[in-house]
Amino acid sequence: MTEREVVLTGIGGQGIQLAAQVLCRAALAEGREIQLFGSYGGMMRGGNTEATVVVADAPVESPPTVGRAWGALVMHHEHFEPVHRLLRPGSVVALNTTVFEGDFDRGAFVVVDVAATELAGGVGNVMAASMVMLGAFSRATGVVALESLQRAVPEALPPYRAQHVALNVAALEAGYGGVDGPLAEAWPARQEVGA
Amino acid sequence: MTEREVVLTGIGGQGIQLAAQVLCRAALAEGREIQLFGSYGGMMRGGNTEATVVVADAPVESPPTVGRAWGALVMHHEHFEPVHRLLRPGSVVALNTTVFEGDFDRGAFVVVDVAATELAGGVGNVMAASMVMLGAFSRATGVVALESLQRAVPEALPPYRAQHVALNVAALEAGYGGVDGPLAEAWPARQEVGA
Amino acid sequence: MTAGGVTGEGAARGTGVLTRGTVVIDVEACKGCDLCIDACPPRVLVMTTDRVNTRGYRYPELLPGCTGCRACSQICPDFVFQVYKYDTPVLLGEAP
Amino acid sequence: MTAGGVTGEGAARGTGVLTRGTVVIDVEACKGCDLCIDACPPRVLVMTTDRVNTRGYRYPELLPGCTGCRACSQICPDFVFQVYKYDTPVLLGEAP
Amino acid sequence: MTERAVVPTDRPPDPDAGARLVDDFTPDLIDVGTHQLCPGCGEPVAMRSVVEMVAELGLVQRTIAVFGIGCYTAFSNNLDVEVLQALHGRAPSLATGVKRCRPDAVVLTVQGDGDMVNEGLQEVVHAAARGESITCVMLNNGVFGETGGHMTATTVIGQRTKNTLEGRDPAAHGHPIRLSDLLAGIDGVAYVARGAVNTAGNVARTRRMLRRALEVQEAGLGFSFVEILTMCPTGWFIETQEAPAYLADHLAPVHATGVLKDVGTAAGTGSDG
Amino acid sequence: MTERAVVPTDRPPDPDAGARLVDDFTPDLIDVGTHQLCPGCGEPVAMRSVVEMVAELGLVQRTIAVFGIGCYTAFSNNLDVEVLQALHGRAPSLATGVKRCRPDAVVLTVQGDGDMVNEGLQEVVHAAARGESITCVMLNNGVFGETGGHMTATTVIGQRTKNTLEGRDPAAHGHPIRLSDLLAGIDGVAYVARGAVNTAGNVARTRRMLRRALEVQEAGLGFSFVEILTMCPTGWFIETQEAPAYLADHLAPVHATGVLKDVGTAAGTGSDG
Amino acid sequence: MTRRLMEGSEAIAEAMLAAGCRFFAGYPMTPFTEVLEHMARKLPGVDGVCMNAESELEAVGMAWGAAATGTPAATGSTGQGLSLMQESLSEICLARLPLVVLNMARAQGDYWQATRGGGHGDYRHLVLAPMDIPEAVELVQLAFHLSATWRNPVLVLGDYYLAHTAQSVDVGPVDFGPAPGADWALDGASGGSGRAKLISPLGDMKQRHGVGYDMSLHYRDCAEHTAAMLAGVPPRAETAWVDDADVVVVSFGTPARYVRAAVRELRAEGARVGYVRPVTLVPFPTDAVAEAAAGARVVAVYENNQGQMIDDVRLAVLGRAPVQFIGGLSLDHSGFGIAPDLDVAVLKTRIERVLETAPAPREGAA
Amino acid sequence: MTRRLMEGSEAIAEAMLAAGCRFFAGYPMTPFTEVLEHMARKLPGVDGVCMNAESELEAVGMAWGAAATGTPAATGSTGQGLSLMQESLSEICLARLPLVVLNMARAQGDYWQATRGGGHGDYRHLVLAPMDIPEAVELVQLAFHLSATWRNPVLVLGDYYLAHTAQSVDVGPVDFGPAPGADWALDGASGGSGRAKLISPLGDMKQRHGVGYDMSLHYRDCAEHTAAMLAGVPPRAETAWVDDADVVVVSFGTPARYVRAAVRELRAEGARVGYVRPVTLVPFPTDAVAEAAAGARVVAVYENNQGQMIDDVRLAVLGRAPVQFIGGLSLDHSGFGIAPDLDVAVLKTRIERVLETAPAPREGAA
Ligand SMILES: Cc1ncc(C[n+]2csc(CCOP(=O)(O)OP(=O)(O)O)c2C)c(N)n1
Ligand SMILES: Cc1ncc(C[n+]2csc(CCOP(=O)(O)OP(=O)(O)O)c2C)c(N)n1
Ligand code: SF4
Ligand code: SF4
Ligand code: SF4
Ligand code: SF4
Ligand code: SF4
Ligand code: SF4
Ligand SMILES: [Mg+2]
Ligand SMILES: [Mg+2]
Repeated sequence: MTEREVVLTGIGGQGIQLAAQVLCRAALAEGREIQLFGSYGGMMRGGNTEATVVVADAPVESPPTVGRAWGALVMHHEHFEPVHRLLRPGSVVALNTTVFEGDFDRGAFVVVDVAATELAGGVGNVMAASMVMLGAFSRATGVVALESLQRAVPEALPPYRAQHVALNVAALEAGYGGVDGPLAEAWPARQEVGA
Repeated sequence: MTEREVVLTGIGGQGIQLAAQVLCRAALAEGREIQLFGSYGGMMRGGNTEATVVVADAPVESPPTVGRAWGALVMHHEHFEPVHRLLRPGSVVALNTTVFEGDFDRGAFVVVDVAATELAGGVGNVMAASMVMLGAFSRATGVVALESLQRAVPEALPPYRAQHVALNVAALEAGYGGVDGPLAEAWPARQEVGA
Repeated sequence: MTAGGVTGEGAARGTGVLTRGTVVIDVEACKGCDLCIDACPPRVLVMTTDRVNTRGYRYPELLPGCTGCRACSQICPDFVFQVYKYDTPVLLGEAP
Repeated sequence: MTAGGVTGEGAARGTGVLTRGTVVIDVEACKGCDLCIDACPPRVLVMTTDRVNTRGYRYPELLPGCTGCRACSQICPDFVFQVYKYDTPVLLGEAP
Repeated sequence: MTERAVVPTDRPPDPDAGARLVDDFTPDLIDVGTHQLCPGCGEPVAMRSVVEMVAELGLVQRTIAVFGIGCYTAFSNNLDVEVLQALHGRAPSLATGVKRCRPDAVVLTVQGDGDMVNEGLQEVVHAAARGESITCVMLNNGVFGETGGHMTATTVIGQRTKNTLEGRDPAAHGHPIRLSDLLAGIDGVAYVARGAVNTAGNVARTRRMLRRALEVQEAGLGFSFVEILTMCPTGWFIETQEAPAYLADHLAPVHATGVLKDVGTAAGTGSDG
Repeated sequence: MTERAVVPTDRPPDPDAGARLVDDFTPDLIDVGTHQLCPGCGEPVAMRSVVEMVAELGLVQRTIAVFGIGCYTAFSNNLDVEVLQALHGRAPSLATGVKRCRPDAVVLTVQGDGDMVNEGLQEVVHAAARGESITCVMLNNGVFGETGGHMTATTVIGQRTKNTLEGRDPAAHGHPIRLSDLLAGIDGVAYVARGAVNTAGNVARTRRMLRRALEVQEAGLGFSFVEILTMCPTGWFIETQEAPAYLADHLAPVHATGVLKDVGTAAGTGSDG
Repeated sequence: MTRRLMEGSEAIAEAMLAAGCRFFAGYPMTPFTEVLEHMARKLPGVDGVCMNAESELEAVGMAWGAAATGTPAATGSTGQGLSLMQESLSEICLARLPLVVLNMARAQGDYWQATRGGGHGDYRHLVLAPMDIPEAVELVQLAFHLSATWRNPVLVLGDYYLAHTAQSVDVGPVDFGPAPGADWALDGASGGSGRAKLISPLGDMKQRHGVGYDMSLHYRDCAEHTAAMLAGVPPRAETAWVDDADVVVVSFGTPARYVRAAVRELRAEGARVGYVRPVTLVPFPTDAVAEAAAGARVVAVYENNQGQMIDDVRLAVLGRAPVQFIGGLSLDHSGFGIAPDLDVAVLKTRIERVLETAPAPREGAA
Repeated sequence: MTRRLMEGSEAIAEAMLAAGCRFFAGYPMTPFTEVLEHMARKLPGVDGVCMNAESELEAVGMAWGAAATGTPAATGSTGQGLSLMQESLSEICLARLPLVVLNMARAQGDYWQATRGGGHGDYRHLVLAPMDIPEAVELVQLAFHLSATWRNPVLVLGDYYLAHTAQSVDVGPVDFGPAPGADWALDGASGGSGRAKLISPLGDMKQRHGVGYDMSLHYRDCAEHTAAMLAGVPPRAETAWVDDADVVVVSFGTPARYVRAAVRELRAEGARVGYVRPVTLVPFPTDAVAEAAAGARVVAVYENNQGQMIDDVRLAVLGRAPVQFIGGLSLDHSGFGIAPDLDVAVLKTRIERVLETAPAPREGAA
């Protein structure tokens, strides 16, 4: 059994939780099992937001939060430290370089630098930066395919935000395109599972 | 240590609880220790009312309700049975014969027949029947002196019933007079205790 | 006890008090509160003074002149009354 | 950035917009809600469009013509404004 | 005293005398030999009025009565309509749950002033504002009868209670809440009336109010409410026969009787039902 | 867009320019760098108004503020007046205990509509009827802001909330309670006013109401109450800049602003404070 | 119903619907709010009613009323909201009504409230503690079944993690066999029959001739009923690797998932550790714990509180092995119940420390 | 104060006054009503305030407010009323306020509510259980002392018998030594100082720069404080005739008086029986019970409920002797808590039966 723990962290809110939703729905569509735990303060608090996603090829055994992460999407340096502690040597870390400031032991990890906010601005809205990161992460790891992510966007968006489907689909694409090729391999045999 | 358990039972309310109060205050004035437990339903219930008094020559050890009674004041036959079960051979039972109906093993006890309601009517109010019984019980047992009872009446009555002092004092006297002489001895040496 | 001089015949004979109704009183249910006494418009209910029911309560008795107005029944907390109305008024007893 | 042509001297020279007051804006405290914009009677507050504070919020800037009326300060949920009133009105910048 | 001409009252009049029964409580609906409430209490008459109006409208087989906790609780296990006994103060919420699940049932509450204006004030106000299709009946005697006659939130200034034997003093004890008046001002409320049982005439008027309140519920017009001023000689520390006048002189001037609101008719303010 | 003539606003005007500071929040009383309430929220302004009126009347060293639970609770640990934090709904009772033990203190509560009209309706009504010498302040946005913007007991018909995205429907969700109106009808209540913070003018009026309410408490006239309509763009699911008009168009027509009662003056109905 | 990505709060709501729940009432409080929102959205679609009650007290009252009509009903809150409901939660037992109560708890400090009863008197609720969404889906349905069977409230104890974790789940109805019919339910129709129905916490015997309620009889009946229920419901626990374990760890709910992961890793490293996870907290799986402890050198208890279930563990072990606490209150700043110490590495260290300091194996132990 | 005939309810009120109590709030409920009446009559005479609160929820809120001003304050009810107060009673611990709470209970079914906490979270109250009026007079005063010392609620668990029994008593102040000053108390004066006081169940640290409350810190602090309190308050028990006892009976409160009388009679008849009466229920006198049980063949527990304290007895005895229940819910029809089985003869029979069926003396027992 392989379990891939991916932690998404940032400030603000919607972007991170939506990206996590899209990732999970895409993985499910590819026949994986998933588990998603989102934590965020009350409505009014603008503080940090985090999501822990586990994608697996069998029913997930991992508890909701993880002690180690196979991958991370880091939107902002402010809440990076707790995530950093979860990383194993070789973990894949996608960094939003438009915003991220600060140093860490990059050599220990597979770091994917993505100018996410910038690229998101390019496709029309900086709010889509998380989606850019997700596209890049997909390209770098193959944890799910780009098409699966794109297909997952409409169902992950609440009905009253349906007008944003195209933007997010484009953002995924922009991120995917921003990475040269696979840097890690999510699944042992890279074979399609299930349906 | 001697503990004298006296149970008062009847229907209606005030009469019984007032008699128990007067008995206790009189005993206290004579230097005894006392314990009084009154039980009665909510305000509106006209059901039975009962008081358990323990008079002792040392701090009372007995729990609030007693398993055996040395004496009883029985105003009405309706709730007599539970009291009957508490009586020991030789217990002193004062009976309100104006009202009491029914048979029991009188021979086992020292029964003091008192036409209490009738005598109370004689001094002015049938409501004072409990006080008549108490006067009679005092005469029959010497558990407290008549004068102590009479002196206790004013403090036992709530202020707004102060006008009834004379009636109750007279009722005590009428009961006392209704019994020929001592039928039992409450205290071993019949000496005054304390003050 | 039976009260003096009250019979159905009184009415037939055309003497006594004009009486349009009457009541049945469940004496044992009464708690002696007196409410019916003041409630009765012709004031034909009176409390006993010397007699009590088995629970020790005084209770009302009816004098001639009941109108069958139902006031007593409506006010009584213990559901003591049944009220009857005569199709034809009767004359009962003497004037109070 | 510095905006063109706004100096204290403008007023002294007698050109520009009559300005009775001015405000201090604590840009970092702003959450970009826009409430001050509509609240300002002479409408001399405008939101930035391309610049945000470090928390990512757009914030207001002041054009000449402030009256020192305090409306912005009274309505702002984030206590961003201090309002000053000139003892003598000044003339600032050009008419908008 | 002199011998009086007493009419025999121990049995119905001679069948031949041409008399018909014109009033009797409905013994089928209240199964009591003797109930345990105090002499002169106003609650039994109020209770009787409620069930008789239910019967009069033919609702006996559709009614669920939710009871609060007070002296009147003595009736909750001797009626021949279905009863749900609530905790002190909570009846309107229970009634809400019942009504929402049994919309065809007629749901009413029977509560005291302590129950409704003290412990459960919030429940009845919220149910009223929800326009809940239930009928709440408050028996208001201005005291916690059951626990011994203490002041409640409806006790009027000057009223005698166990803890205000000199009369309620606004400086020390605050002011009474006039619940009917309060409810009449709330949107969602269709019918509000305040009756009393201190005179036969008031009883008759109160019965009409109860009848109308049930009709309002049946018509689905919204929340309906009847407050009934009842005597509590025990809690007022007065003689039973003084209680009706005490009610009229003390309670009624503050808690004025009449129909306060009826959205189903033109009527509505200050009329007497 | 074209370059604009922007006045520098990053520091006070030149001391020589002859300008005086005419408005600034009282940073000594609210120790916040940046508070955590949402952009465009009406509560911070209401909160500021309360503490500034306390300061204006010279009551800072005699005031005890009792807080409810809602978004405004974020202020309960950053004021420089004494604060007692209550549970959701319970502030008026705590304030009562405080005032009775410290009669010389000025005691006020800060509560939301969910806190005061839902969870704790009974508390405030009882405190009002007791004529408790406290000042209760309600921040009314018609939603539970803190838990995500659900309907409360004050939500007006048609208002958007998390569970009434199509607007509150009276048939399904009942009617709003107009608390100020309700309280104004209660004996023991000395002062009732409803303000709003959706315009600078309304803020100024609201501040006068708060000031008067505190004066009424100081004068020992009875219970005083100020309701403040506040914007909650988050709970209303609208843009921040639409919120003031939304308040005016939806909330204010039902919860009308003005002084509803003032026993200390001839005034009292419908004036605007 | 097909598999669908759902948060725990939604899965719980779906499970309630699948169990036949047709009435729900609640008042928002994180992390219960989400369940309430889902119920409000879903119930009307199945002709059910969801009340956004004005407070917790009113919510439990409404649920009580609904339950009295025989409608499968539920309410809930966090532990704090349930504190407000304690009077009703006690007395609903005396009224002999079925009701499902959710505690979407913050941390695990409500164990005593749930199992001992925060209210007055001698009542007990059955308490089920799922550790994850699939189990919650089953236990929520079991709760309705047990509550209908025993005419007694059943409490489902969840937490923030359960509410906020999403998974792909398939919520189908689970068949627990027939429950007795609700012939006691009110609909008004028995009025006028001479024996109109009565549901009352004071007793269900109709009064004849002014006798009033007899609480002594009724309370005794209820106590007997409670005893029968506690004896009649089989306790449930999940047990693993206990046969040869030196240390057996006991924990319930979400934390048990972390304990399981830690124990699994330790086993993989050769340590003789096992675990027991009580699934029913009332009745507590005393025998399962006692058996698991039979050969253990130490029984360790993890709870995210200051030590509450540990009493029940001690009562099961009764001195046969030392019982050691490895939990403690752990919260992030929000107070919602996210525990920093729920970290597999942290738990491994704690268990290892217990192993190191454990007394020598006992005589005669397996 | 000289000796005077008083009901327990009045003696308790006098003891509160002697302890310095100057604020009381309550709502009537038998048998608590009488205490409330006495407080209402007596407090104004000592410049105190008694509030006839409109409900139990409001009563506890008022008491909370009063306590926050440093005024020695109390509230109470029966167990049912206390159920309504559970949310506040939990959170007052988090607000770190002293408060005395009376439970004039009906029977003994509230043992768990009192000792485990009916509310949410990890709080504990200290719990004192007097058996008669003189002890109540002392323990009520001790309650004020402990509550001021530990800034934590202390619950006094009485009952109908205690309230309704009258005795001649002398209520004088008892000196338990100094309690720490209430420098945290609110009076408004610290406003404007830059560090105005804050009393809050969410934490007492003032916010600086938008950080908000940090519950993780505060809850941890409170948990530590609770642990210190439980360790710092000496448990109390009355023990008699246990040294050579074959059967040790454990009971608390009024029933212990009946147990004592039964044990005394049995001793007089030569039976080797003794008793332990926990006086503090929290902290529970675990050591005293364990020691008393050391040589016993059976430990018998009498409670007027279905068995609650028996858990604490078992936790003390931990399997070293069988623990047998000889209690059970016993009420008269009123439900107020008058127990027909509180009869010395009945208890003697029950204890005798335990003696007869007790296992043989254990090896090595004293
Ligand atoms: C929660 C709770 N608190 C207190 C009580 C005690 N209690 C029983 S009835 C009652 C007052 C009843 O007053 P009211 O509703 O006015 O009815 P009345 O007795 O006057 O008819 C009280 C306080 C209770 N049963 N439950
Ligand atoms: C007893 C209880 N129930 C529920 C909650 C959850 N809760 C916290 S704040 C809040 C609503 C606040 O609404 P309101 O008072 O209107 O304040 P706002 O957030 O709108 O400012 C709720 C329901 C709680 N804290 N306590
Ligand atoms: S029916 Fe009317 S007239 Fe006749 S007794 Fe009754 S009240 Fe009096
Ligand atoms: S009103 Fe009824 S109970 Fe009262 S005295 Fe008349 S008959 Fe008797
Ligand atoms: S003080 Fe008045 S004029 Fe000046 S910016 Fe503010 S609102 Fe505009
Ligand atoms: S009102 Fe305040 S927070 Fe809002 S945009 Fe203006 S300055 Fe910024
Ligand atoms: S106490 Fe009052 S309300 Fe209760 S039964 Fe007696 S008179 Fe009626
Ligand atoms: S949710 Fe509403 S009330 Fe709360 S902070 Fe945001 S805008 Fe203000
Ligand atoms: Mg009443
Ligand atoms: Mg709000």
